[in-house]
Amino acid sequence: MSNGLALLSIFVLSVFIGFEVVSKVSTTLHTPLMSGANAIHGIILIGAITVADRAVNNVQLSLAIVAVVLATINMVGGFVVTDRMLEMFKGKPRKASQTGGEK
Amino acid sequence: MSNGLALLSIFVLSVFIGFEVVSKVSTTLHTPLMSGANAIHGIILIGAITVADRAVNNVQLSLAIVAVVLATINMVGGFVVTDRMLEMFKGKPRKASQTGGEK
Amino acid sequence: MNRNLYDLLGLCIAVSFILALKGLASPKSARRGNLIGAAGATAATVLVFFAPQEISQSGTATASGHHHTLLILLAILFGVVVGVPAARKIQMTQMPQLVALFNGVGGGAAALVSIVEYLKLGSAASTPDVVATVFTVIVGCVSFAGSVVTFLKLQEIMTTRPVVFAGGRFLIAGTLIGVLASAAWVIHSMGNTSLLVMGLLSLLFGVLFVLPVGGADVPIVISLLNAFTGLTVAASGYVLQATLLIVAGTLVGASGTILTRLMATAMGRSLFSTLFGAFTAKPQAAAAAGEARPVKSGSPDDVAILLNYAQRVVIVPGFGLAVAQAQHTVREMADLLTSKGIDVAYGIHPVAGRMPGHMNVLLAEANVPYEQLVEMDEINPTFPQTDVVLVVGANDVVNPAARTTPGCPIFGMPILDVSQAGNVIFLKRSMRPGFAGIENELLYDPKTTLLFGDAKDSLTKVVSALKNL
Amino acid sequence: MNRNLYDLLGLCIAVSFILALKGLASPKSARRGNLIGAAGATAATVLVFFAPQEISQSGTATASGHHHTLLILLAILFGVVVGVPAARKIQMTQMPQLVALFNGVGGGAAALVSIVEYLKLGSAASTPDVVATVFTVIVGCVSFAGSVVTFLKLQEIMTTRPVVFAGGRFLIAGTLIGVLASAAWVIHSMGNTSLLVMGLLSLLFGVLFVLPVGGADVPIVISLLNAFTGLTVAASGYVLQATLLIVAGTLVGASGTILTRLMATAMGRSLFSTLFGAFTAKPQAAAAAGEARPVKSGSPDDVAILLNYAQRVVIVPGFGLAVAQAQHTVREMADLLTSKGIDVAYGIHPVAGRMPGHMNVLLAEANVPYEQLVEMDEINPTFPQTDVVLVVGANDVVNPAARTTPGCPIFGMPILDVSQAGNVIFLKRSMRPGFAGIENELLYDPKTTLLFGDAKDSLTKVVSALKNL
Ligand SMILES: NC(=O)c1ccc[n+]([C@@H]2O[C@H](COP(=O)([O-])OP(=O)(O)OC[C@H]3O[C@@H](n4cnc5c(N)ncnc54)[C@H](OP(=O)(O)O)[C@@H]3O)[C@@H](O)[C@H]2O)c1
Ligand SMILES: NC(=O)c1ccc[n+]([C@@H]2O[C@H](COP(=O)([O-])OP(=O)(O)OC[C@H]3O[C@@H](n4cnc5c(N)ncnc54)[C@H](OP(=O)(O)O)[C@@H]3O)[C@@H](O)[C@H]2O)c1
Repeated sequence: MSNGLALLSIFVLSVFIGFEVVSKVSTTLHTPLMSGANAIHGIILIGAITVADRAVNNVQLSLAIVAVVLATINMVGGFVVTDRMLEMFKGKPRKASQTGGEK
Repeated sequence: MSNGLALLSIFVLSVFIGFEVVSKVSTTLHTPLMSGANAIHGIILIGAITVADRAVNNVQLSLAIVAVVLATINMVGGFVVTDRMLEMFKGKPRKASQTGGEK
Repeated sequence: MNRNLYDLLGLCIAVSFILALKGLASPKSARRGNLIGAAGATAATVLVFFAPQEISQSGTATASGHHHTLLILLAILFGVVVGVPAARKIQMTQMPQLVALFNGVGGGAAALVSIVEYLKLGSAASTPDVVATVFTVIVGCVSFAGSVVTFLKLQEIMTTRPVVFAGGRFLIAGTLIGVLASAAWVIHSMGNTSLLVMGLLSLLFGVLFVLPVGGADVPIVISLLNAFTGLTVAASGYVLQATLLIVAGTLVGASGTILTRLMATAMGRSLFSTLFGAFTAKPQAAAAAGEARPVKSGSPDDVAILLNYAQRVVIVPGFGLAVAQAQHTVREMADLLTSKGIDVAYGIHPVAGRMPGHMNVLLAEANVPYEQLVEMDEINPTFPQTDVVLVVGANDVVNPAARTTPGCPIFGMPILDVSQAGNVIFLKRSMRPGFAGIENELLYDPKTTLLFGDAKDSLTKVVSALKNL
Repeated sequence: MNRNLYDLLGLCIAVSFILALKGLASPKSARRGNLIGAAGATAATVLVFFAPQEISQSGTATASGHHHTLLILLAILFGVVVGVPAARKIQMTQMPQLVALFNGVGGGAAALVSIVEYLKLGSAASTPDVVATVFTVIVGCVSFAGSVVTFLKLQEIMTTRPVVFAGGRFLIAGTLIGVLASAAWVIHSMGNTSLLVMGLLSLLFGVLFVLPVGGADVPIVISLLNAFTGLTVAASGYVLQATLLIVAGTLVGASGTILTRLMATAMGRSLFSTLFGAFTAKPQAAAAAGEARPVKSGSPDDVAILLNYAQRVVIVPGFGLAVAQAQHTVREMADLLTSKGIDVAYGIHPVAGRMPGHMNVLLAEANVPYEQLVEMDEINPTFPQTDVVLVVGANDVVNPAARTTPGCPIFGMPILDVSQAGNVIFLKRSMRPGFAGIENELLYDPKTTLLFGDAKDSLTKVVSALKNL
């Protein structure tokens, strides 16, 4: 199998996984889904690091370094804000439903 | 990426697809699921044809031909019986629910 | 054909199989999905004859080329001639057998493919290839032999009881060790004798593995073997470098795994106890049938009267319905009741019958609209509002012992809670217990009426009694 | 590091992202899933410094090796220092902006990566590589520029109204043609000037594309751009031969596509009309606010009394709740009512607020247990048994015009059917309509009471009135 075809197969299979998995996401969590998916594409960071690492002149290097900064903001910020949101959904309900139980 | 790793990636992704897709199958259709999945593994037929085609002696050829016969039975029989079952689930309900409507 | 195009088409065919399984999400799209899968499989079969040379390449280049095409086409034709009529004529009650058989031949085919490929590669085979071959041959042979035994059991060509003999478990363990040892031998020596020994031991293991499984546990084994065959096909795909086989095999592996787990859960037991239960179980006292306690047995007329004055009737079909082939008669009765303005539904337990979803197929065959088939979780809350429950050849799935008797084989299995209804009618032939072999207290309940006899006969009588009312 | 091991770890990281999304199936597993994803991403970042030589290979072999490691680490540190506080401090009402911004920088990064790779490959690039580069640069630049504009709109740094000017649509079409033409030029010449031109035109197109979109349609655009950025990352993965990027990018692409479609459907309009509606729409008469028809407006005490004697209250939060930051006050009131034995639930419309699921996040922030958040389809049948519906800063999502007035912008959008309830209370500041800019008949309904004022103020007053009762 040629390399291109292997990558294409991986792409096609990922499309199916994406649709199947995401369509199961609880509607309550659509905002975290948006920010979580957003964080995931921050993985372009590894692409940015790779090209920065092998930059051969200053133009390439500076563009790549900008890419590293942007991608890091995307990735780290995305995961942190998603975690912050999901933290609000977790644990608390138990406490709160105890409150509900008090009545 | 090495060929082995590409195949491994394809395998891993397929595992996810399999679990996601199958866990969405309506429980009403579990018997057709069993026979349909069964039919799908009949696709080993193409493996059997490939090895039969390049068999270099009679031992190889006869084993491969047996494999072709078995795989064909598996594949064709599987799809036919699944279709027969699914036909019973399709269309009829509409007729029958009209019957229900008569009351 | 160009290699890239060929692989691309292979990918499309793999997608068609994914779509086939996706279709099964609803009865509406299921048939179309299956046809897409079948079209994909057909296309794959045609396509392989136009495979690029690199794929049909051979170890010894001399014999390459499409010399055996005619022979192969004849073999396919023969397979079609055998497979299609079998698939057309089989009765829906015999589905488990048929699936077992198809699964077995699939596993056998996968093993043969790997063997031939191995013979051809000879010493040119790389270690990963040999490992994959060993896996395929072992699992394929186990699947083949195991499926044949399950088929024989289900067809009642051999006893459906667990076959256990002294030292059985040592023999199994010994065979397993033999299989593993010969596998190491194959990987080490790459010889043909070792492969032959390994194959034979695997076949033996397949037989020994299934023998101790009781008749009604066999479907679980079939599903497990189905998953195994899927993995075998995926492994062949690795050896043959065919993405299509990898995807297809893995999908089957996943579906088999899910169904196996589901059946085991719905039966309230672990997979392990299903497979090896016969070795550890204290032989049950075969539930001294028909003991002296009084039961209320009724005539078809009594049953007809009960039904006739009900507002809501739930029919609970079970394995006995399949045995008696009573699905059409049940539907006739239900239609009659509906025409009298009575509300009729079917309560379907996930493991009623002998395959998951088996009852749905049987009732669909009898044209029962699938909207009337209500799943356990949905029907259970409605029993208190139900006047009459008609249990047709079911037993374990309504046995309250699953809730009340810790330690009994079905304890913990979720059941249809029919005892909540006003009246319960059992159609069965005797006081014998169901598959799990345990007494059903509900048979002695004051609100229970028993109508003895073959389910189809009894129902026919009830129908004519209903017509005369 | 060995190439195979490296790729294998990459596969594991891809799996961690799949698990992260799978976790979101339920609030219980969601946080763990996100942490798995974050761990995977961290591992990937560490791992890439140990990439095998073939991957860190360079066009001109001389400069290869890890010369820039320190610089890269500093850049990462800088990114962390910028990103983390932003993510920590942002208010939940501002989530759409933040997501837009993160999305934009991600798209920009992807475009830059492709540009650098392209510069380095020079004439050694193969045509598929160039095509993928062109795709990444175009979509990445559009995503970057578009996201920045959406951010400016949402932060209200610029007007939230659609920006339409004469000839706008010709300018957009012209720019698009320019982008495509320069793309062809890049593919043909493989030069740097052409790439620069293409990049600039793409940035311009991104700006022009988002300008005419109205403030509240912006979330749809963000979601669309999110999907685009995902595909960009996948395309970079193709250029860099990194499975991980392909899988991750595709997952994001799928999720963005699904969310976009979902929002468009829940708003009852097509994606096309969202994006290009401003060009074709007849300018709406800005819904002559506060016309002469009589409405029943009440005091906080009136509202408190209505609530106090209800058995069941449903709170319908909307965009105004977010604007007023009233989520904590709402919860305080709901707790008070609950402690009085009143049954309280929240009815959540899928597009209430400005992002899908936005209300859920806001209310979760205020510690409202998510079991109390009831989706539209589930809450609608309960309105007839509801005594009081308290509409807090919502308008369009309860506007009966969606059912009754064919031709109005929200016609066909499913709504919360609050008019079925005994009493409806609206908390809003004026008679101005909601986002869709259409009159809400329900405001004039005899069973409606209006409490004018900022939602937070009004609620605070209602709470103290309730305490005094
Ligand atoms: N569906 C699956 O996937 C699956 C898989 C493996 C195992 N199982 C097991 O199979 C069992 C299924 O439960 P079930 O309630 O459906 O069946 P069951 O417990 O096996 O009971 C069947 C009943 O039907 C009666 N019967 C048999 N032939 C009959 C005939 N011709 N006319 C009238 N009655 C007849 C039998 O009583 P008489 O002999 O007195 O007539 C028996 O009471 C469960 O224990 C389940 O765990 C199911
Ligand atoms: N959620 C999404 O994904 C999404 C995405 C894109 C678009 N949208 C659109 O956004 C709209 C959402 O509907 P909605 O009912 O939530 O909101 P809406 O229709 O925009 O109505 C918001 C209401 O809140 C009031 N309000 C604003 N600020 C307030 C404050 N400080 N205190 C009290 N009231 C205040 C406004 O009236 P006053 O000005 O009189 O106070 C207005 O009636 C829908 O049209 C939907 O299509 C949603």
